[in-house]
Amino acid sequence: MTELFMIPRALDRGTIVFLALLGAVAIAVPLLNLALPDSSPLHVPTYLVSLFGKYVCFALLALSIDLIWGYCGILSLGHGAFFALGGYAMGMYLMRQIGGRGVYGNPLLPDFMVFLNWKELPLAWWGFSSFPYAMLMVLAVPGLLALVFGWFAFRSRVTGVYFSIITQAMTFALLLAFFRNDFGFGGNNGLTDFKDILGFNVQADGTRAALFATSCLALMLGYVVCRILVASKFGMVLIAIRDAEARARFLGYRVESYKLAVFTISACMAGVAGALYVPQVGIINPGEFSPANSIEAVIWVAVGGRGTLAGAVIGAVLVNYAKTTFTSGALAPYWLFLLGGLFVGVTLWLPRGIVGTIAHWRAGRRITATEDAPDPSGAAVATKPQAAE
Amino acid sequence: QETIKVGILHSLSGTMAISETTLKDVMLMLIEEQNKKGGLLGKKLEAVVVDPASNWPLFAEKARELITKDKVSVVFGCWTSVSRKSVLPVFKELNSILFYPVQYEGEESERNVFYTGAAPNQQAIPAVDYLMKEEKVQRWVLEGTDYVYPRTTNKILEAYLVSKGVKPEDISINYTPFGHSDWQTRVAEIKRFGSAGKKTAVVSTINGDANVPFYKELGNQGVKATDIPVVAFSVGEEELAGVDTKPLLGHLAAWNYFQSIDTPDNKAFIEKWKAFTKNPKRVSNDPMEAHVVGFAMWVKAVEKAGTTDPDKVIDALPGTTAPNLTGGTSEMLPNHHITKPVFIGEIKGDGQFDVVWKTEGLVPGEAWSKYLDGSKDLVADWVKLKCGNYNSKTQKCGG
Amino acid sequence: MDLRTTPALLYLDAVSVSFDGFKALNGLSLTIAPGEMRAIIGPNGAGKTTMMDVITGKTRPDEGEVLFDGSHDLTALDEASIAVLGIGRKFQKPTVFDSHTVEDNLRLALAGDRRARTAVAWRETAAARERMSSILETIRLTAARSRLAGNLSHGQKQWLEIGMLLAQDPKLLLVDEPVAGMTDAETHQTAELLRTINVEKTVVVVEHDMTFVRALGVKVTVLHEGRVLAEGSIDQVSENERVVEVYLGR
Amino acid sequence: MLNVQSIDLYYGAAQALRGVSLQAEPGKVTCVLGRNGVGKTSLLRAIVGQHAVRAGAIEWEGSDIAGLAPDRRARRGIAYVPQGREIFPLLTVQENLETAFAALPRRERSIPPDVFNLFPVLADMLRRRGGDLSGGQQQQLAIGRAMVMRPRLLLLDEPTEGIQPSIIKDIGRAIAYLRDLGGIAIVLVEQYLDFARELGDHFAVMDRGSVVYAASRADLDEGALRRALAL
Amino acid sequence: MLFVGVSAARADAFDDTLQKFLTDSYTDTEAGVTALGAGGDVRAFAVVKALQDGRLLADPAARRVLIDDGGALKDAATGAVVSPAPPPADLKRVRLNNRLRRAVEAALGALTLRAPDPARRLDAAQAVFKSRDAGALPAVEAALSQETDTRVKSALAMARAAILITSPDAPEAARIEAVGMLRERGDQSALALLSALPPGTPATVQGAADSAAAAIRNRLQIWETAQNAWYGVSLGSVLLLAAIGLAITFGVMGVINMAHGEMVMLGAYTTFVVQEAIRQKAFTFAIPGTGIGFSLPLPAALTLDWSLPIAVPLAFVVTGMVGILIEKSVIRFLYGRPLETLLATWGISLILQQAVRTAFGPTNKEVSNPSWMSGAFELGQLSITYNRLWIVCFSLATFAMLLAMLRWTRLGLEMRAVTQNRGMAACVGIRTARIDALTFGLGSGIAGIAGVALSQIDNVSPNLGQSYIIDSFMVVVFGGVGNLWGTLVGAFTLGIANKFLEPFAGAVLGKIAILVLIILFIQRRPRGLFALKGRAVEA
Ligand SMILES: Nc1ncnc2c1ncn2[C@@H]1O[C@H](COP(=O)(O)OP(=O)(O)OP(=O)(O)O)[C@@H](O)[C@H]1O
Ligand SMILES: Nc1ncnc2c1ncn2[C@@H]1O[C@H](COP(=O)(O)OP(=O)(O)OP(=O)(O)O)[C@@H](O)[C@H]1O
Ligand SMILES: NC(N)=O
Ligand SMILES: [Mg+2]
Ligand SMILES: [Mg+2]
Repeated sequence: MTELFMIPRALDRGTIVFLALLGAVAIAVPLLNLALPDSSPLHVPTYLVSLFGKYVCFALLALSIDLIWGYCGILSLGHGAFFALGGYAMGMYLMRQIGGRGVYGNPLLPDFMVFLNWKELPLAWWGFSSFPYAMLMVLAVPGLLALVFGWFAFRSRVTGVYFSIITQAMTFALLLAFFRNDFGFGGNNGLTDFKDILGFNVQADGTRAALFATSCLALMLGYVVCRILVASKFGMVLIAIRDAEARARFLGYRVESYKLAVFTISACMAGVAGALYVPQVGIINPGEFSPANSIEAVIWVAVGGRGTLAGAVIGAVLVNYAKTTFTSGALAPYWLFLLGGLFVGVTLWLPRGIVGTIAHWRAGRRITATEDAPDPSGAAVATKPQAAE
Repeated sequence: QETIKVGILHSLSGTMAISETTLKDVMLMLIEEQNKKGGLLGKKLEAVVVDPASNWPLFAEKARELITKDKVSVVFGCWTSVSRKSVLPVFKELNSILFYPVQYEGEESERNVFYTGAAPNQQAIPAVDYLMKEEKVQRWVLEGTDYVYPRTTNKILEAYLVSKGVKPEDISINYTPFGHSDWQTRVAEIKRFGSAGKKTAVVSTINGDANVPFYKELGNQGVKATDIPVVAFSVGEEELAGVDTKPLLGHLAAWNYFQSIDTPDNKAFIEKWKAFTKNPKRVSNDPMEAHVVGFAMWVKAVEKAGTTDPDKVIDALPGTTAPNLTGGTSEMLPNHHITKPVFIGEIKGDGQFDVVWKTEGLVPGEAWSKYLDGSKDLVADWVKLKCGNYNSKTQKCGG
Repeated sequence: MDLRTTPALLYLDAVSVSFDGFKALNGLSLTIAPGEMRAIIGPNGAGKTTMMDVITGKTRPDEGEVLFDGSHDLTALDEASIAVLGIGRKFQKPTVFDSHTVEDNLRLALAGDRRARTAVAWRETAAARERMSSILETIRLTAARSRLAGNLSHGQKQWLEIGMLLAQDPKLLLVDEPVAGMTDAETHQTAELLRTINVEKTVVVVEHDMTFVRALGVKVTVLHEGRVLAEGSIDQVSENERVVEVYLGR
Repeated sequence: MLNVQSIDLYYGAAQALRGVSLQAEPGKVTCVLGRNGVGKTSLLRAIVGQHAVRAGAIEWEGSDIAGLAPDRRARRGIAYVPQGREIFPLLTVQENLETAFAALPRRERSIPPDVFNLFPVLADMLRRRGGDLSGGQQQQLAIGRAMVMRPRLLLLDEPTEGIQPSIIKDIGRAIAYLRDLGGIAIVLVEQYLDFARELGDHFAVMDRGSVVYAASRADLDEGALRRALAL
Repeated sequence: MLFVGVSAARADAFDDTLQKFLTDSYTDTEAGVTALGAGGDVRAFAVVKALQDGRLLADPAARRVLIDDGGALKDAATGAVVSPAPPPADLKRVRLNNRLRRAVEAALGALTLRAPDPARRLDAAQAVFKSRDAGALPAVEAALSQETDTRVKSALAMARAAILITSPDAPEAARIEAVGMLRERGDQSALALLSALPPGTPATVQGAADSAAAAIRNRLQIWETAQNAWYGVSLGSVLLLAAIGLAITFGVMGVINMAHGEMVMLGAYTTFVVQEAIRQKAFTFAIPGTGIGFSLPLPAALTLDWSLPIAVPLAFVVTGMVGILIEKSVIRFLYGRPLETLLATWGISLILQQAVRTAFGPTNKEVSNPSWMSGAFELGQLSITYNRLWIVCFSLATFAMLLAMLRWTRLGLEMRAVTQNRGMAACVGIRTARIDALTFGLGSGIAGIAGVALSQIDNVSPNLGQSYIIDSFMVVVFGGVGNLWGTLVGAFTLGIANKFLEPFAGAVLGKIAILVLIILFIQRRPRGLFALKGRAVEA
């Protein structure tokens, strides 16, 4: 009780276990990929390293969504936009690294600018040859957009589905804008055919392993940040806002500041996820802005269990793993049935998502309410009756 | 028993499934047929189908999976340019082979990719030539979906038209988003643009879903081919299956293949195709033929090389010939594009095309457009120069 | 207490609020002196809750003036600022944070820094903990301290809300129907509690329970149709013909 | 005749009612008293079917209705005035009243004039949305809605909460009136003891999920009652 | 037969002309058509008409041209049925291209200027107006002098003006008079004529033409505003149709229904099935790949014109049933948990899409417009297409019916009660489970009939629904959730705004602008255009 609101509380046993597991994966996968020969049964092929790296990036995106949706009740249907913007910032850096090795051999301009007859580098591209600047932009662009967008929306008290829909409008508008070649970011084809990152060949096994480990590290960091936030009084206020926004105001909490803060942090996390995603999948294009992508990311969180940080991570990995498996082999023509069935099944039989249901089930046995398993719908959580004590 | 695996990378779900599923089916048919003939190098072919679900990063992931996990010898796949761009680095890195069957904007020649669809000079330019000569068109609306293929094609066409003396004010370029479905304003605008007293035509690079509502609106607003003809580069038999074509009589499409072309090869192919899909109404189209030609070339090249080793097959492919379904013989060029006949067809009432013009002989595909500043000096030659972007001015490979 | 010499803590002048043409408040004027406890009664729909909505910033008046502590114009402030100024409120329909425990509900209400910036590093003091325990005793929810507030019964939520109001430690307490759903004994305890609070704070209570109002023994204002109908001691207003007619009944 | 026989009710793992029994007969008012959180509302919810009981029987007019859905119970003449009013916020007052037609055969679908006689304010506000009414007005609406159902069993959960004194008197009169019609069994949950004592024919005091004291008006022991309440 | 002997010279000329159809060269064919049109031979009409219809066959071996007259082959020169008929392999259809089609129209026009039927004469006059074929001038003038029908007469005069204004040898006064007539006409084709006078036109004529063209342009500009407004209304009606079902399932019930678009799609496929059945004159049902199925003959009298009146109720029933099924199997477990419905309905939408793809194939299906929904009519300079007009009417009618249903029927009242407070609704005796299923079924059914309408203007493919779902949510939310009027006004506002932006911003930027406007608008009114207000909403 005395240590209630301190970092140690954020790093509870579940968190430590979770972080340890992630850390182990971060080390083991690259190791098994680089150190073992192809023939070894334990060898992890490079394509799996990239694939897992992609999952980890999606997990970070899911985590960022869970932070605002699960804890503050803000349902963003446009979070893919922040992910994509972070991705574009990284993509622009990678494009500039190509230098004169593009098909037209233009040392300054990326290929798509050459064949569209552009003569000079657009302003937005300036500085992206510098890695630190690009990394700054990875955080700043999504963060700034979230800040401005959130400032307007939260101040005007746009809530619920209205907020969800305008975030969707935002990502849709960005999708259309980025589609345009005139916009200067490669149109529909986006940015691709990357060569180096920080001087290392993006396609080399070592680079891939390093990118994977970095993604894991980012996810761990993101997880710790989320834990610290939700375990502090800040997190309590978020939940209070989720349950009864007006009541929180009457208690003197400036709801919009809290929302804005958490929304911006979440957008930055999504941006980082996008930035790590791009070199691993090798392309960033406007498709990432598509509203369906954002909805899908929300779905991962719901599958894993909203309001449980580990759930977001597990949901993202699980759904994407299912997608990878289902889209190959004999199942390929039917994979939408399986995936759709999975979503319906989870809602019906695991109403709190996978982790949420487990947590709830365990909480029921431990009797007291757990911090990590708030009941999103506000429905009854099993507790021992007062009267019986 | 050991098999030779052939990867098929076409979307079976999502927005592109509408076009790409057919190509998967064609590949399955070709492979089955080859196996009936005894396979290749004494082994059976085995198709490995994956679904990249119209999701571009997923294309890259699936390509990687096909090559490393399934160890396919060759991949037939992609439709949109972005999906091709997405998988390019993968094919280069893992040194495998991709056959790309769709007409595209050009400006590319990669060692690992073989382009069996049309380059702009095999579709767009001849179509415009036809309209200028046959229909005396002087005023042009370049109407496209907002993405790279239309943008680039229109850039090339614009330069070409201007070089032919068309005045800039007689060219109107417009783009609409993917899936644009309300064409009222655009069709009215086309009518307006066409009322300046000069013969006007529309060059349409509208892609995919947007075509059906576009043609429906044309039909309803009574834009007749005799007044303002529309020539399209992305509308084939498959797309027309969704529209009642009676009001569209006479509008045009430019392709390297039409189902209606009357040759024995084509007849036989269509029959096989209908039998294979157990659907007597199934149509055939240009990208399908591109796969037919590409597959035949690959088979020949493997036989010639005696192995499926990518390096050997890549070297064996240029110069390989295969009969196309329209009576000619296509050849794989050193720039990894092929020679193709070009046909202009007019839409008939039954959803088929009536060929009204065709090129003399076959047109070789050009990777780099003469009409773009950035590429006019580039040459692709993987046989002698071993380079996809040799700059004839600076005499250097690499642009 | 003399209004002319003491500047009012809360000052409403000619406040009107209308909803789609219906005047819920119709030129309401009211003055509450510092340290005062005022009971407000009046028929259902008289505008009592609406008045509280206006004071706490939930509803913007169409016209009229609302001043707090002499200088703060409440009509220009938002809910959070008004709360920070020191106006606390208990709602007619109990509203608590359902997925927080009883204890956390109080913790959130406890006076202190409300800024988002500092919330991450916020630590609970021993004093605060003690205060919480004493409030839990007062509202008799000590045994329920770690239950989720959403699972409380109606009356328990009422108590929790009162507890939150206490924890907030405001200068002015607006209490909307605190004893609805309480037993007679509890009603008495509540009256007792409010009197204790009133030693330091200013209190405005809305209630329909006449026994309770009588027990408070303070000046009573009767609202009717959005304006003041009568004012005075409970005995005075009970004898007012109009009050009997529209409110008390015969 | 309502006969509740030793029912148990749980919220998840938490038991809210333990072996509660209660009777109510037509023309009589049965009062249920008790402090906050002892299970009064839970008892009524069990009777109307909003929450399933885990053990015990609820007999109404001779058959066990414990397994029936709430709407079927409503159509058997059980009406409920819930704590917190639960009116339909976006329906007008008139529409709120008309929802109760669902429990009636088609030809009986009219609003009895009694409703407006007892609560004239409802007649004035027929077109206003229910949710816009003041707390007390909503309470009146909730009682009116139950009356539209012409119930044979009327369950009232703290109907005086938040009501102005004159209307409490009206409600008292309304309950008395309904009782005196003779065909309606009334269960009244109350905290307001004076009100309950005036109307009640039978009394049951609950504590911690059980009935701890029960008596009829004739043999009511005021002291015992107060003691049970203060428990 | 009779006229063969009349004039050998003429017959020869006619025969010579016919020879031009044997060469399979567009240029020759065109020369032939033009000659036939100018020659005025009585037999010419049948030949040109046959050419237009694709019934003109060349028999190069016998050097003759044949007309396919419903199976019987007649010699074009003599009109006699040829027997024995030559083997089909020897015959070649005379081919057409656009240039030829224009020539054919012009020739037909010239040949039918004096047809007995006034409608045909009118068509002919209009064809001549379009072709401005100077060769037709004498025929036009002859026809004009004898014409009695006023409409035909003015069309002929217009045709004459069109010829005169472009012919350099016409007297200046006549040409200026022609300019005046075209100025009167004031439409785009007049503008086209006026702005493209041949080089060497006298300055006076040119000046008159320029000022007339400017005047027409000004007038058209005003009409353009009206035209844009109409386009906006018609786009709005499409948005309304797409959104209206969602206004029920999402707006009224609070289910975040991501499968809404798929209901629209199912409605469109129902239309396809109906049309296919009419085309096949039998309704055939088969489970793909199983061989299980049946076929049900339809009355042969059904034409495609009936397809929509049949499809609308059918689509309502089909999608309504699917909706009820979904409600009963999934949604009903999710009440009170609106966000979970997002997850479940997203899954359902994936399943439905793939199910349709499996059952009908991935490609577009042809759904044609019934004749009463084809074409356009002119209202001043406004061109209004029938399909859009019907869709506007249909969407408004659907809206009105739905509104009336919710407002004034018992079912509507119970629906609203249940969605506002399910538990209490049960306690007043409402069969909530039934009402829930019916409400979701109603919303789905309405989406289905929207699909019938949308099949008339858009793709019928498995992706159809996806393209409307975002727009639908925007409309409902922009209008204000839970308010049907808001959906109506929202749909038309967005439609009209879009259509006024599109001409100058372009479709892409226009769409971006609309999205940004929605975002900004929601800041001003955080609960939509027709926000429900007051404490009733917070309760
Ligand atoms: N948003 C609204 N729209 C329409 N009428 C409203 C609205 N809000 C309040 N009213 C009306 O304003 C009047 C005053 O309501 P208010 O809640 O202030 O009364 P009250 O004095 O608190 O009543 P009670 O004692 O029953 O709680 C009522 O008649 C109510 O119907
Ligand atoms: N939805 C619920 N979930 C879990 N526990 C509940 C729920 N509703 C009530 N309880 C608990 O069940 C017990 C009985 O509650 P009930 O509402 O029946 O009490 P009550 O006698 O009506 O109290 P009050 O006078 O305050 O209305 C209480 O301890 C309460 O906390
Ligand atoms: N290559 C194309 N058509 O996208
Ligand atoms: Mg009130
Ligand atoms: Mg209760």
